[in-house]
Amino acid sequence: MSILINKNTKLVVQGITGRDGGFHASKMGAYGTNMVAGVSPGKEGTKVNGVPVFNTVENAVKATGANTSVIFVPAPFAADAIAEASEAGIKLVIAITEGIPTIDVIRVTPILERNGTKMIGPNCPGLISPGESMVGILPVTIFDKGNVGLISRSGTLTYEMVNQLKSHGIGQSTCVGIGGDPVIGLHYKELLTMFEADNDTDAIVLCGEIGGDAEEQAAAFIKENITKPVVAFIAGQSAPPGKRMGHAGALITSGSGTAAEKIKAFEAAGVKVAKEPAEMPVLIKKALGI
Amino acid sequence: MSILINKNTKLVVQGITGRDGGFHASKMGAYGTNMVAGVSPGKEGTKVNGVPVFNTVENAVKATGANTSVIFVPAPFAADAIAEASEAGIKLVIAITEGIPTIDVIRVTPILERNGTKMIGPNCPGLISPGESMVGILPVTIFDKGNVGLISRSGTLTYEMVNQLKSHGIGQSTCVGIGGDPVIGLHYKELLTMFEADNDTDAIVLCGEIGGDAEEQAAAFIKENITKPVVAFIAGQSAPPGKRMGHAGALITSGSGTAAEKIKAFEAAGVKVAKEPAEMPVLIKKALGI
Amino acid sequence: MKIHEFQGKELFADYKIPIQKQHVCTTVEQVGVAFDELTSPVVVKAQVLVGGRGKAGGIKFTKTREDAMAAADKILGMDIKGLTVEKLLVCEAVDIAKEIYVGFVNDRNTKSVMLMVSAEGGVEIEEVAKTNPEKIIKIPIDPLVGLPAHLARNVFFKVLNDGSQVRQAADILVKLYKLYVEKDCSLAEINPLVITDDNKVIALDSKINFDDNALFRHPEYEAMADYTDDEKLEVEATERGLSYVKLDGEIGCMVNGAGLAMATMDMINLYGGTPANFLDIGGSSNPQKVIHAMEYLLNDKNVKAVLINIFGGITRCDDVAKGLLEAFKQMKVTIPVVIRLSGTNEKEGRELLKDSKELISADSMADAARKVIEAAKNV
Amino acid sequence: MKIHEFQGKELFADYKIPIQKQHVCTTVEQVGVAFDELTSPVVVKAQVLVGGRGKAGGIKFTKTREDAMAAADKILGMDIKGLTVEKLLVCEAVDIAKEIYVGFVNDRNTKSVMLMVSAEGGVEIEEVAKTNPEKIIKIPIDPLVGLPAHLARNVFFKVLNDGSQVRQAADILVKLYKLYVEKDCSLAEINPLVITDDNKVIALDSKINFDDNALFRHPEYEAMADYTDDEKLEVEATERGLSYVKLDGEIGCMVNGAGLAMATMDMINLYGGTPANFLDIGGSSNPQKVIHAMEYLLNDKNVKAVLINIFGGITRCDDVAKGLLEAFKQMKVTIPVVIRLSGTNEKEGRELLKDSKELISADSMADAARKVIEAAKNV
Repeated sequence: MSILINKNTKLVVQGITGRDGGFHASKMGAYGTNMVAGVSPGKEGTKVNGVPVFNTVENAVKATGANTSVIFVPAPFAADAIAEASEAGIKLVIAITEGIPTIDVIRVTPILERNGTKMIGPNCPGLISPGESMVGILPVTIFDKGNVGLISRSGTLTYEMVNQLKSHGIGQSTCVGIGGDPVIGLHYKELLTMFEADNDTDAIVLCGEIGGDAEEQAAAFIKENITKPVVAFIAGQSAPPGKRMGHAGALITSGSGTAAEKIKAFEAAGVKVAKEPAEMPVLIKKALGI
Repeated sequence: MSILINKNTKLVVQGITGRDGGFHASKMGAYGTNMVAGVSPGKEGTKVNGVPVFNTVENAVKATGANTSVIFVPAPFAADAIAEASEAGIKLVIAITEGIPTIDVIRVTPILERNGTKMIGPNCPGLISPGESMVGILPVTIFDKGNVGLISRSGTLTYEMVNQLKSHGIGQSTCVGIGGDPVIGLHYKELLTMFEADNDTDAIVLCGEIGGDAEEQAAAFIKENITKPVVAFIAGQSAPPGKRMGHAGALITSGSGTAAEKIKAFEAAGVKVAKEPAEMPVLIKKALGI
Repeated sequence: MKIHEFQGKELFADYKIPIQKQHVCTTVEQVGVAFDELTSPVVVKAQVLVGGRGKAGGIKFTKTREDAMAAADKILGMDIKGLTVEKLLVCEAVDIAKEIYVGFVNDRNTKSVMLMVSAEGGVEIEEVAKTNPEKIIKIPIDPLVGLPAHLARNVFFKVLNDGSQVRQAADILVKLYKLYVEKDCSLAEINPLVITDDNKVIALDSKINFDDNALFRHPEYEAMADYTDDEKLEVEATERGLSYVKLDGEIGCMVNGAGLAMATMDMINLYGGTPANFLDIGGSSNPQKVIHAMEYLLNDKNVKAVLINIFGGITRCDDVAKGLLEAFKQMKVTIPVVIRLSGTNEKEGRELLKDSKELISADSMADAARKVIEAAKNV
Repeated sequence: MKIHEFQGKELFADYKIPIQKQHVCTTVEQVGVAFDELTSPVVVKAQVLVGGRGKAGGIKFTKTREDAMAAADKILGMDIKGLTVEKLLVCEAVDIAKEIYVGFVNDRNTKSVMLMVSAEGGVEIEEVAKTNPEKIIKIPIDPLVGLPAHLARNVFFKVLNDGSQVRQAADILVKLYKLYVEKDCSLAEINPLVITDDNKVIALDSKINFDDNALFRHPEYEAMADYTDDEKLEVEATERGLSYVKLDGEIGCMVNGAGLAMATMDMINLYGGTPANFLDIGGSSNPQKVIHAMEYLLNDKNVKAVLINIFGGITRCDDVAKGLLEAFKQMKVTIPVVIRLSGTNEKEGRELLKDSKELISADSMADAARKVIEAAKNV
């Protein structure tokens, strides 16, 4: 098992004829992700790397039964693409696109809700269930199948963490990059709940960063609801207030959203916090008793 | 029994301190309608004819348990007042106000739907369950308790019909003026279904008029779903096309929505159509076998 | 309220919907000047608030200045379905590769703004609706979500194949919806929306109606109104709280309530007369309204007799009676007036009018109809 | 992106939110002229993009022309939290009966625009949030429905009693929401929204931030920007596809990915160094970006050593290596540069750099941090 994506994932790539969409579609295909369709308005009837292209997600879903979509559409049009996927019956949307205006994401949220569509991202690297499926832009070679679930607001920091785990022989059930924007789809709580229910996950890595209070909420949620061991890491301890640190969501405002508060919240909830990436595999092994 | 309103109706009057609202509130009160509250922003704590006034529908509902609202708010603010009632938990809104922009009614419709609020009107005279409750601006003296349900797009035409019935000793279970606007709340279908289920209703009068195809749809619906006798009347047989006949909805456009089509549809569905108001009681008596 | 093609296109331009360069002319000379500023061939189009201009000869394609002026001379002053052409729209002709229809309308059944798109553009959509309804794609727009670009694309991919054309058309549709909602339309059509030979998508015509109920929040519409004489009367009546529609019969009617007013007209017809108008004095009890109403009836030269049918609800019969007495003081009434008063304060009303020689009393609608038709015959 | 109080109020005026008559001045003389055009007393307010002006002496009430000019003289050029005052806002003082707080912010948890209203107006809302959070009413706005007038009234009746005040305030709130959404704000506050002695409701201050992600659809914002020198560097970096934030430490960092960049800064701190900047070169593999990035690091006089930490995903290590080689050709590097390359095309990248004398190679983040701190000590 794994969460969200697996061998049954039927993926449609929105923006498949774009530079990024095309490149990463080939990477996903090479990994074995079940890519059934691409969408690019006006290109229906053509193929990209053997994947049939449709004018609309509606057509793609009708023709192929696609159930998952990944968005490589440029920021000005990305929220509309997300809505299109949701309205066409797609149940999981992974929005890679960076720089979508927050109000656009806010507006698309109730549409996702009423259609029962889950979203990962936007501004995320996607997710991988090693050995089964990868949706997004993750460098697949560093991931190994294993029993640790990972949730992260960051991309390359995730790779660093996974690399640290790999160096200790620890593989992953599913790794999810939830995205660095202020408003995103699935967040810690939902994913923690999924990992808690997943038989193949024995421990969870949570990589947070400054901005907002999602980590504090996750800490409280873990204390009440999660029985599997969780180890956290928080990036941005040395970030100054009032400055956006790359990610639109990584911003300490009015002195709240600091790394210190988040670490304190996790420790108060009994969640171990790694001081540096290299400490992560050590704490995970301890948590797993190996 | 009766439909929609009865002795359990707890009415809040929105716009109670206005000229029309105040006048008709006193009439409704005199008839015995259970008026529990009025709403007028800034007047909370005062009373109008003994009815306590609140700043908001929310406050009125909390304090009095009001479940029905009647709207006397001027057209520019009426749709907002309807939404306010719905969001405050009111389950039946009667919108008397004339001249509300159609797009405002369209916009408030999904809000009513998601809150499970029914609406009568706008641009309607309201409704009465004789002997129990009257909500609106109906001249109560002409109505008698009885076994005929009445649905009408018009106000004074309803009075004429009721007067005709009265002259033959026929009373009513409930009379509903559904309103003369293009887009309105409850329509023939919903009300026919309620009358069909109402034990105290033995026959139904349907007063339609030109514009739209609601009468045609009602005819088809009656044929399939309604077992009680229905007698119809259609106003506007002599109306020219392209001209709005008083009611915003009474408009023959591109040759559709004519009285002739509607009468034909009723007759094809086996529904008797009165040629003039005086024929209505005759046909009803025949239908009831009295 | 209807507006002219050129006014609709000015709105289109405000919303960045592509239109041709256009000149509005009221004289032949202006058309000559307009021709000089455009590239031939040029189209001269009658601006009248009624459909079927083309069939009536109100649209001409011209290749020379002389042709254009000749066309203008012919069309200006032309009568199209009872309306006189006073304005012309002059614009460059375009090479049309394809014509489609797009429109929005307030839809009663779905309680939404209905999007309509058809590959059958350039012909009367009502005809298509009757003969080939399946050729019109209808989609109710969620009023809270609005019209997202992907929905517009989905629709256009059903009638167009080219990606660029679809994107242009979708962009136009999204803007037209914005216009529709912001400007409180009850109808907004582009027929045809054309794809030109060089793959541009352009609005070649416009048909826009505003929701009369929303005029209060659009003071700018007053300047756009172009009413016929009859419509001016109707608008004036509306400002006085009356609903008035002039017809061409002989029996003037004054009724309270639109439904009852229509039923009264119908009954006059049923009993062999012809109604001269629809007139609803509305729900309030202002005697002044009765006076105004009486003026409309008496100013109509066709009116041979008047029927007043009042069923008092909010309207009080005694108020109507007072208004009538005042009206009779202010104006000379030389034709028969039949009155039927029922409902609220009926007794008081009848009492007030009992000495009035101008009035013939009736007991019911049917009685009133019979009496007024009889009276009209004897005038 | 932040804008000044006076700019926010100009937006308010565009949306018909009542503000005082205002003059923006950059010289003492202009303040004198402004005073003459206003009715005394007059307020002179420093325009700086930071909170706490009042406490810092940046707001003065004046009753005479001389006072006003003296106040202007004092405030112009004043340093407030590191920012120099270059502009003044001059407006009439109002008699305040009551001050409240209203604001909107993009809220992460409810995934909505959050409305905030508090009876505690005129004080720093962050203070209220910490000390008396129950005094702030928070309501998430349904993005599809927007902010209806009744909801605005419902909220204000919790902090105001008078119907007229509530109606005015609700009207302002509905307009502020419209502004918020149409202008893509991430924060919009009126603090205080005041009720004057004569029962008018006026926006006495404005605080508006725009969503940086939405700048592409608001070209008009560029003219409103007032960046500090450091911010100008950041904006320029953004245009070059980099995320750069200048700090005041000694170790320059170049990292791919925001999270890893923060983690790298943290590790420098953890190992006893001080980061000179946040610098994320992003996900693409353009060597030019590496050159630009290197320029920022070397132009910072505080930087004693550089740490390059790349974990190749989309970013290819060989592209980074090529960019570095090019950068070393174009500029003289006199300080130590430690590099850690992992991930996609790591081997090829290392191969390209193996002869580069400027570089110290590291095997891991920790190793790199240790080496760069050590190197910086020896500079």
